[in-house]
Amino acid sequence: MPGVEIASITKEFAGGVTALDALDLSIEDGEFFALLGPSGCGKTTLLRTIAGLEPATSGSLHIGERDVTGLPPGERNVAMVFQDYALYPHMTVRENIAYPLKIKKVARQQRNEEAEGAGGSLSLDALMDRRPGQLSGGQQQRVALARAIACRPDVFLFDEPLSNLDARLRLEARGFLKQLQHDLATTAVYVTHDQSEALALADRMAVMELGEIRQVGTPAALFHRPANLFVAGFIGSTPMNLITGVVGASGVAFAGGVLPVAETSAPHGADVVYGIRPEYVGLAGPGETLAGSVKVTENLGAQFLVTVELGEAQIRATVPEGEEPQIGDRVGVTPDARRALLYDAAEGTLLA
Amino acid sequence: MPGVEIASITKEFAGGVTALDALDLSIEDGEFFALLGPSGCGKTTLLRTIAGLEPATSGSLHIGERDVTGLPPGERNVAMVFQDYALYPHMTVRENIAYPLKIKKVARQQRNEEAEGAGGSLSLDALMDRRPGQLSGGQQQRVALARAIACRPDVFLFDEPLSNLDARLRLEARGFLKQLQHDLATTAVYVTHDQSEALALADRMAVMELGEIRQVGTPAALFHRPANLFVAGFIGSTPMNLITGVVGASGVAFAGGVLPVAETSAPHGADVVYGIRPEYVGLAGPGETLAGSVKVTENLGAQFLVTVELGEAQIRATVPEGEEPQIGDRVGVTPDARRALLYDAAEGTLLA
Amino acid sequence: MKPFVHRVLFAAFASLIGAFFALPMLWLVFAPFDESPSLSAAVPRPPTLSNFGDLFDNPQVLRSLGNSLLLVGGVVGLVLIVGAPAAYVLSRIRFPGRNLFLYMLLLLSSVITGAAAIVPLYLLIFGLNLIDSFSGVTLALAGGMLPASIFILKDFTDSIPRSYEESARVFGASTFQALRDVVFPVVRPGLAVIAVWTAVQVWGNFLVPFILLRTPDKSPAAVLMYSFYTEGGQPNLRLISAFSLLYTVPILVLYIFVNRRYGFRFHGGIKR
Amino acid sequence: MKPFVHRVLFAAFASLIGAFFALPMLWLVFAPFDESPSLSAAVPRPPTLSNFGDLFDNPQVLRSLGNSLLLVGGVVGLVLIVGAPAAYVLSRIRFPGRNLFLYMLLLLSSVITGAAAIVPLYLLIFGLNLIDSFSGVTLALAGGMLPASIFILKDFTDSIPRSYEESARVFGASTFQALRDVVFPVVRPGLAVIAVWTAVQVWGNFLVPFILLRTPDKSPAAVLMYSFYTEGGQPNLRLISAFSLLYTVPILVLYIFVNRRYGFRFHGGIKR
Repeated sequence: MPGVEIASITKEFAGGVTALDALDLSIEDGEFFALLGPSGCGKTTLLRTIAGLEPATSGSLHIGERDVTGLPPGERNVAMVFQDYALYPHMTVRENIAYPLKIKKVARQQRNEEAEGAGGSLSLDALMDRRPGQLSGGQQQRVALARAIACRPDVFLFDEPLSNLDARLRLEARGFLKQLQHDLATTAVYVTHDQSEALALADRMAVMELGEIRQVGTPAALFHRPANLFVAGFIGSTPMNLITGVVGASGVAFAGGVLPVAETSAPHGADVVYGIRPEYVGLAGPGETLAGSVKVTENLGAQFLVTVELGEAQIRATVPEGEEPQIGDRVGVTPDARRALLYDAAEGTLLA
Repeated sequence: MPGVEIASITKEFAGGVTALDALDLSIEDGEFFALLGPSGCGKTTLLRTIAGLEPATSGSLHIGERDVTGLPPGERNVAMVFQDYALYPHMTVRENIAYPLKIKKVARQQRNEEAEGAGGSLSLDALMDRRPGQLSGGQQQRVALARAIACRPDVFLFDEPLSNLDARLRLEARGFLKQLQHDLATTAVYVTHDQSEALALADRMAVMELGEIRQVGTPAALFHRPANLFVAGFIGSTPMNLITGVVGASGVAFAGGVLPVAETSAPHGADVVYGIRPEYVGLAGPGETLAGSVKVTENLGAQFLVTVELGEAQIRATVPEGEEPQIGDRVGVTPDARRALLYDAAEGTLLA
Repeated sequence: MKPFVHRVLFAAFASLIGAFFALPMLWLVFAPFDESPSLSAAVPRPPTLSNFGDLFDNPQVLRSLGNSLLLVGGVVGLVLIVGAPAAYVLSRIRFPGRNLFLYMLLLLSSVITGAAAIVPLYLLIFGLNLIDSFSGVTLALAGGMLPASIFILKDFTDSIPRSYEESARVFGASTFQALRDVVFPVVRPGLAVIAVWTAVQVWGNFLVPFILLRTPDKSPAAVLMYSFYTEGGQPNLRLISAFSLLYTVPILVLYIFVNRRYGFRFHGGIKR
Repeated sequence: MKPFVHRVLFAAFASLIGAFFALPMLWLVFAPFDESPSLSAAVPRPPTLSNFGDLFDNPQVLRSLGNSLLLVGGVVGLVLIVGAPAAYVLSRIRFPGRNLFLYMLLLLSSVITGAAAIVPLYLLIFGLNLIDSFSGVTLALAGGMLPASIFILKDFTDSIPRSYEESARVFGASTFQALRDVVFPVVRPGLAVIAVWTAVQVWGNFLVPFILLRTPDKSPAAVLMYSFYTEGGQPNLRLISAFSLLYTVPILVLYIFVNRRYGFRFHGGIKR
């Protein structure tokens, strides 16, 4: 299975908007790669450029050994699953799945067999004669997947394929999709604005902002060591605590006290942003050096998210159920110094 | 602050659709009460019935001591925040916030002062002369809140007010909303389809399905002891494991082994559904009685969600980061017997 | 709003519509079968077909209906052939001032088909040497109908997600294949609506054929109707009522046929 | 689609529109100022105003323009006063067969304003004793314009979320207050569009006033235009061209005024 090699791809739209700014990205064979970012960051444009739906203004694109930069979409041997699934309402499920094969001039009988096969592998057997309008959202999504699989592409391109499903189905479809890609071992590029989807699905991922890639790496790497404040704020199901302070001898000093740091190369007196995820902040008795009163507690299920006021700053901590304090309680706050990250206050970049 | 007392409210729409079926519900003074359910469950109809926008077919409704069953919406002294905020595009922020006071014939100067006050408390000072179209989604939401606050209502009614915000903003607005309601100490009824929102915000909540209330209680109660399979499946950020089996001497027997149970009144040989949340399932070495191979692992941030195949069933477990197995690994599964729930397989109700 | 207020408003509205339409329509149904129709609508006793017998004694009657059909066919064909691609392009390409352009088109069209531009139009057709020809009338009518048709068809095309064509292209379909296999089948009900609408407008248009045609034998039914009206000063209500009914039937047939065939379903994409 | 194909299609479309509209429009701009206008559009050398001088010697010219303005005012007023509440009710109340009802209305309207129902219409106006009166013409034209106007206004009202009125009601506003404070300001651009569209249609309508009016002094401009055309067999191109231009100006002025005042902004709700 070939990977995808993107070399200094730039995309400017008419009117001078730069959607992609000299991007370099290398997606490996059989990898499940997620492109994550807020709306307007260029992630969908990048996916469409890989598909050939948007011609790149400059740069080159290889799929495996082939240079596909100038090829039309149909000759790139990719399959795309669109956000709205793009199922044709006037065709049955079977016709929808077989349509790519019809384009490739596969004989009717063979393409119907292949459609049955692809549909069967996604448990669509009973629905083959229905029309898309008669299917539920989850079924439509599986038809779109079956149609992509029937193409036997070199690369799957997914454009937020779960965003039209409701919350419960989305979780199930997520696990299903991950298993499917693992079994097929086909390279996949997956666009999403939902960080939890990217973390859960991807082997590696890129976080984009304003047409640029801000960080590339494994989900664990991006979760634990976001390279800048943008990535830090974007990843994590509860927002990372970001507190502005000054590096001192015992840690980072701010209006509410001193935050512990394991070791740092940041010079004393430097203005930094101290970042720590709520998952790595503990609560203790009010005797701790850092202590404040509880403002809000939010039930997360098996955990609680507790917001504590420290001077003018707020810090959030997740605590196991049963250990949550009451609103107004005075509690101590114990950030895990080894998990703390320091960012340059001016540049927003991670200090090593 | 008065509560809301709903007594056998029924709502039938023209055409015979029963949206609410003889509901009883009692919402207490100053409580933050969430109505949770999938779309079409009647939760929004119930909220609109409380507001007076839908006349009830039968039943009675009290706000505090007042019987408001037959009153028009304007005389119920409630304020509603709509999903689309319902800000008037041709009025400035100030005019929008002051509009309810204008209706109540408050003098111009006084209503402008009150609008400034309500806007100021939500940090809208700099935006008072803008029009809604010039505001971001989060700002629009705060304008809608300010307008509701300026009414000084007996009850706040919220109709999915966070659903038009993006994921990051939604988390911030959630904490903000909870703190605001706590500070104002006004009774609030909050409709949502997002279980994490309901858990995080509510003092108590009701889960609805098909016009009926399936369970009422605190978020913790609903999370730990869902009264039926519908509530069990709906609540929790990762789906509860639900495995069909038969009650035996040592636990619940199914195709893949025996699942441990603490103690149960369910008779031996009964068909049950064994429910346990992934948060309460541990992984261990393959020597355990229950063991299987890992199918999927999903990164949740500081935890991993691991799907293990046990015979024909699958069971999901959340494990701390760093302890996650590889796909294909053989692992032992250790459900926490004290957290296991048994449901009648036919009725879907919790067995005590 | 209280439902009561709603109900009163609705009743008032319904009566108003009734007043405007019911009376003429009733007359149209009853008078043709009346031996001596009057100006009021009354059930004829006994009903008779003799009015139609007298009507068909005039050879121009059937010929004019044939002429009308010919014009309708030509204009509908031209509008669909030119309008559909134009609407598609307008829907898929964004260019500065596109909306202004569309609204200008729409307003222009009412000017063209109204009397405002009838002189320039006459001059144009005269310059093309198409006076007293069906081609000239067809061109003029199609030109007048096209802007609004393009506008409505563009709206239809807008409701087809671009992802339909894009997915077809990723699968390797050519532009033509994507249009034929995916866009056309979905936009077909829209084309049917435009066809019926254009047909009705052309069928009822009096001014353009009246100005551009000279030979009475080429007159469409709308023009003949007018000649019945003025002929001899006093209108012959027997002939007029019978011809009015005859004149209405093809439109009804077309409407019912298209509605049954295409159902006027306005599904753009898949409803969710 | 390749951008190249798009571009070719677009160029073809643009030329087509050009062919249909540019020539008559150019003639309309040049010929009135030409001492001896011909059938082709040519820049007059030197330009002259003498055609207009001759035109104003005919007292009917200004009177007919005044009559047209009177009719436009009446019809636009009636359409807005009746159409806006009707559209609102249709938008907010769902009843079985509502869509069928709307499409029937739309098709009926083209029948009414076309020649099809002109005889029944004449009879109706005759029965109301309104022949040769502006009221009769106004009623007939308004009846013809209303269905399409209601249809378009309903579409506008549909784009106003119900939550606007509902929130006003929860705040204690009466039905009237909610309509005045919230619905009307938002739907105003839609009313402006309908006003311009109705005005253009009425301004250009020839058939209805021609049939329903008797006194030449009551003729609107569209009817007078037609009399210029047939008067004396050979059209007087000098008068016709000057009158055509004069006849076009009010429509342009109205369009520009409304566009500047209301901007034809089609914001229904708040864009997100």
